[in-house]
Amino acid sequence: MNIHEYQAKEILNRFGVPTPRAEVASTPSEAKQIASQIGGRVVVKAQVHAGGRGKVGGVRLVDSPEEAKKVSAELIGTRLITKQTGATGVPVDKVMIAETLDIKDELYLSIVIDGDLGAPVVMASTEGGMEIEEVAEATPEKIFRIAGDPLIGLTGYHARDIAMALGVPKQSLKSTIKLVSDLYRVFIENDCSLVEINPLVITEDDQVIALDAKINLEDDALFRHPNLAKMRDHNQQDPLEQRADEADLAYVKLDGGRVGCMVNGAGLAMATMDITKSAGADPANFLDIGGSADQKRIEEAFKIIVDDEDVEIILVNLFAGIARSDVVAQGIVAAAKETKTTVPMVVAMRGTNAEEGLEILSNSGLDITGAPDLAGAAVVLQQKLLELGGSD
Amino acid sequence: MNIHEYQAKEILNRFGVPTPRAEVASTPSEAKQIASQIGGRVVVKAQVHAGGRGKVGGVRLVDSPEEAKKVSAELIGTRLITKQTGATGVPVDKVMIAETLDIKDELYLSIVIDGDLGAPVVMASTEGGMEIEEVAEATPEKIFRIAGDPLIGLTGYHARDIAMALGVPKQSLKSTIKLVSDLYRVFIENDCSLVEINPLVITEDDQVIALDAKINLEDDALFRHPNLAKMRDHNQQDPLEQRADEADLAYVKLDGGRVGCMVNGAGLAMATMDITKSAGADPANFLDIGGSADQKRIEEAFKIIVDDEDVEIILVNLFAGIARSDVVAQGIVAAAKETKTTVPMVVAMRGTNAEEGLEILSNSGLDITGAPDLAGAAVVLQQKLLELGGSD
Amino acid sequence: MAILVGENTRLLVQGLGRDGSFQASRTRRYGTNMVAAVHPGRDNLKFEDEVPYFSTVAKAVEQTGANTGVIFVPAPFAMDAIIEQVDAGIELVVCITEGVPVLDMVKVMAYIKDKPTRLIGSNCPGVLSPASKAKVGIVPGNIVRPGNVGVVSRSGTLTYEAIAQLVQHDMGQSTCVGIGGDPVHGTTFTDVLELFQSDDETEAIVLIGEIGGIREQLAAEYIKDHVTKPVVAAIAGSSAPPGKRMGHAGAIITGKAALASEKNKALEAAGVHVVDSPALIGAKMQEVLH
Amino acid sequence: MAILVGENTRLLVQGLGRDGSFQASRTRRYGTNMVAAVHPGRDNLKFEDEVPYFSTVAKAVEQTGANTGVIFVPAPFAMDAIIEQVDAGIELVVCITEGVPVLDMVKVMAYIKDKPTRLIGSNCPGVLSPASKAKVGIVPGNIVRPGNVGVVSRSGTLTYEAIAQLVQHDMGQSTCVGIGGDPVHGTTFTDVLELFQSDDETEAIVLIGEIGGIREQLAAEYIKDHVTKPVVAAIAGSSAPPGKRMGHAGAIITGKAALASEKNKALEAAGVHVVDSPALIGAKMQEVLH
Repeated sequence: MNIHEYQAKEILNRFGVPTPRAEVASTPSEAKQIASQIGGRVVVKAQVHAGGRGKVGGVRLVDSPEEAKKVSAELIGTRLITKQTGATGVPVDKVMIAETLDIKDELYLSIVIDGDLGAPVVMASTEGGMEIEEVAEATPEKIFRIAGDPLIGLTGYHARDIAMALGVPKQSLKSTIKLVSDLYRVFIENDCSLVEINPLVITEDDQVIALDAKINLEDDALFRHPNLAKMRDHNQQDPLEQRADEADLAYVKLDGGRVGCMVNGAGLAMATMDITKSAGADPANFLDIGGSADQKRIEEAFKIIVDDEDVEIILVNLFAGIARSDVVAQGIVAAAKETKTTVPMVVAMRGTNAEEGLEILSNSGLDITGAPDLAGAAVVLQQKLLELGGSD
Repeated sequence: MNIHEYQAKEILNRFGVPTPRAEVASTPSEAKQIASQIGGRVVVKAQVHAGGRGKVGGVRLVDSPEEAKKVSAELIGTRLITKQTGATGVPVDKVMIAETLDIKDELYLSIVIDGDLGAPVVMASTEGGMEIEEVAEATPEKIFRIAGDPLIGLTGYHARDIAMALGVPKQSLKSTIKLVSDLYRVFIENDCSLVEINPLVITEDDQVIALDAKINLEDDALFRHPNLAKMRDHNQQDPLEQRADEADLAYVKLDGGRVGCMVNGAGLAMATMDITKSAGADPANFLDIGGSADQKRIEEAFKIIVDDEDVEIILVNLFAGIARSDVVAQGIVAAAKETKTTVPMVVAMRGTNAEEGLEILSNSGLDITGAPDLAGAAVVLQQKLLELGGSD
Repeated sequence: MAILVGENTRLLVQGLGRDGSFQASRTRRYGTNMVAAVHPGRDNLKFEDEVPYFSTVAKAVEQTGANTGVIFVPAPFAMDAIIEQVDAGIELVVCITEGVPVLDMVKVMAYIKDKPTRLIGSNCPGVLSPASKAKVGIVPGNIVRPGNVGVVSRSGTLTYEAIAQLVQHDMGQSTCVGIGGDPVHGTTFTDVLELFQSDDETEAIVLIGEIGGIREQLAAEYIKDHVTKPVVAAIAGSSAPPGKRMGHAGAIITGKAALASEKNKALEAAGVHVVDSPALIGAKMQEVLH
Repeated sequence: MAILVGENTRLLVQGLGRDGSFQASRTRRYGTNMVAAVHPGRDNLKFEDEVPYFSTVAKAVEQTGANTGVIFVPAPFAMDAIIEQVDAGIELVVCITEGVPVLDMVKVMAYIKDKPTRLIGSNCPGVLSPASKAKVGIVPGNIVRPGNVGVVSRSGTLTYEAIAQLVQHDMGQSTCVGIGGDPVHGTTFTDVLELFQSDDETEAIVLIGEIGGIREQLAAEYIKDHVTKPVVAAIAGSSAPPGKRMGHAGAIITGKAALASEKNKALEAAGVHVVDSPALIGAKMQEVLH
């Protein structure tokens, strides 16, 4: 789960990690008031769940409370389109007004799970302000990595090693060590999947401060953090993804595709996207209806696909292990009738009650073309795409 | 560090462990007010750092707020002498006024460190209300023990095993499991040396509640719990032990002894107590002045011994490794002069600068008898005791 | 012989809620020797009138000699169930449960590091050896066929897909192993490859990977150095966008190594027969073996 | 040969504050080969103009080949120092620091369980082998004498006491080991007994226990089954009251087994020469050996 910068900084502060003085505003006049409280030059930062906001005017320096109000008015209520958002962008409902600092150095610090090591890994780099993937590509030797220990946590000497790798000045060493340790506790005690401070700055007076902050929370662990779960901002989600979330469906909207995919199993769903691509079209979504989906969830899954305006054709691919094909078919028919959709469907059904399922679909009056298996589905899809005309 | 029952219950509540409705009162009229708020029959419990208070009138059932006031007036401001206190007892500064419960069953639950296993161990017994040492002696099979794991903590299945061993009714199983898990977190997250719930009660309506609670905090870990460190109640300590605490000396006042012991090293201090006993007298205290004691601390150590009215003779036993004998001797002389003590001393000094130390003492005009070593000290002490006359 | 499960499997099923009971039933119908059911509060009862229930795994193992355990308990309790089975001395623990918090799996892996138990999962379909009718997990028993191809996959449905294609091309399976889609999981590709390599019944291996992590690359290294049997591999997710979690917690492109193309490259360099799409596994295996 | 420390000891001292520096100086004067000093912020400096300082243990080990470490850092940082030394591959770690939180020691013990490092302490005087002039810790070098009695004790000053009595009765020491007074500690009586039993230089053993725990009983069991050399033992604290901590965190009578009398009984039953008071160790050892 993504959360906003201001929420991430709330969590950081709770664990003792310093951030610039700041408050969040929902209206331009609030923004003005906060700016005058902070005083001097401030920065106005659009609160959106997307990186790259700086490059599209989402982060702006202003010299007066009046200007803070003006800039906030320009941001609040609009949608920000960054390289990480779809073409529709994400809404700016709030801005953060933060003090500006005299910065001596910009560093990078993050924590993620390394699945292969089976442990959280702290990544530190002197190349603050750059995207870590770019640093990893260009100068991998500038990234310092240390894994925490499941029993001990991040040991003090490792925190010290990290602080030294960051090359902080001697007078900032102690506070950097503390910050690294505190950040590790943020990661562990909140079940994060990502904590990223980019940049971590050293100010002219040698303070160490998290200038920006990104925290992703692990969805699977939200059950033990009810207060964090409340931080979810549905407005930042694609409306279809939001509906999928509510129906407990694993769904990802993909930009620019026209083939809706409805599959059981994450692996098969990816494979279905892959064969769609090989058939000459882009998938409009990833969708795993799961193993034991009941008819209601299947109906909602189908409706989410149909409600996606990009979808011109639907590829249903089912290998029913736990799920029953006939139940899935009934769900599709019910949802198709309710939505009065006329979108053509290519359907491959195997496993439990596959024949019954296919029969239900065939007898439904919907535009159904059967396919024998995964390879066959690719062939049939290609034919249907040719019939539809056009290509991506 | 010992804390009061009401403080222990504050901690328990913070971790979700239920305790009876209660508040603490410093005056009889406060007690009356609390009793009338709670309503009905309440229990008035003297808040002292000592077990066995129930047997000496420190826990009293009352039927009305008026009676609560009366009983509180009888308790507050007095000293309670239990089998766990010395003859002077401990002061009652506060009483707890708590609701009474309809109790179906009384159980026992505690957590301590098992040094030999190197892990915290949960002990559970169906014999609630009894002292666990007595249960261990009489019916050891009724004590169920499970160690926590340093990495995992107390696993859920272990908490379930404990709840089942306690034989709680089916409808209380889930809340008991939760209570056991929460109690384990209390132990770990507060660096306790003891958490003891005796009794843990099952009420008539199947609630599981910590009726009494005792928590000891580990002194060595208090540095990471500044808020808990503030819970220390100096009034409950023996005044001499309190002075030793402040001077960072390891000191234990022993009831009924007349030989003051001043030693460096915990092992040697115990051995010195042992030879005192073998010489026919009881030690008045355990005292370890530590390795690198400076003269100020030595002076305070000596004054604490001299200020103990039970002390008739002092046995100084020093094997100076880090410590310097001459510094210790100077400290003794300075403190003896300041206190104008005439108590005779038996002194064994070995190790660093032992001869210089002994010379300083011999030339001080104090009543000093030298002894060559540990065995010799016993012989000399015995002679001196005969001279003093009397025996324990 | 097959690997991991077989005629000596004495199965304990933990967590017999709706799904667990359904799967336990199918497991028994398939012919697996299920000896114990563990679920709180059902002592003295029997699952399907035959398999005794126990409240604790320790008691179940003591009284039934169960040596293999499968876990269907809800995600918040999965770590505890794994540890309970490990502590009870179960040799093979298969955790089907999806959605186990990753930090729980981090702890589990640290806990079992020096223990003799082997863990498969979490979030996996489990293991099935057709010849000995031993099914530990949720792989459908009606789609498999005894034979000599070992199947190992991060995905459940792609395991079924591979099985179906093999059967369609007239090839059976020695053992099918779903290692699961979580980023931190017990038994890895490499572990299973090692087992297949030394298994007499296995002549060839199907490996199905997906985007995320570097386990496929590690598998490729292992194959290069240690595996002499032919391996056919497919990687799902070549069309997935970066940074988005594709259902499985582990299926996310976080860096270059996580890309399907990088994995394909590594496997090809190790002499593996890599197919462009999981749809071509059966055909490729037939070509390789005949 | 002695045990634990000797001519091959290459000592690293961590934590050179006031006490650490004082002890390091005495250690060097005694003749021990101190090769590295670890203290933050002193890179490129030298301790006593000769021993290089390092900021990290890993660097110190890499550049000096240190194989033995002694820790004098303050208690809140002791766990970290132990783990840093373990991670750097130090073979013998001696933690002198007193007042380490017991839950830190619980973690440390779990951490080193499967690691090759041996830990002595925390809260111990350390190890000294007179013949090879190897001193790792704070046992005073001027009271020992080379010889054939091994000394092991939970108490620092009682270690010195035993040494002094042995010297007074004309007996020297092979190695003196203070295992420390904390309830959770690394090397135990049993571990040291095992080493002394197989050490050619050791002819007899002095064991000094105290109230608290059951380690003396475990030692007695071990002696009964494995130790053929004569053992003289004393337990301090027979006059201590129950429930009160006697200085050492571990020296507290919490139950019957923690009593001095119970420990004496167990040792006597194992054929140990138990003396009533630590004051009688020297005389008893002389009697036993002559």
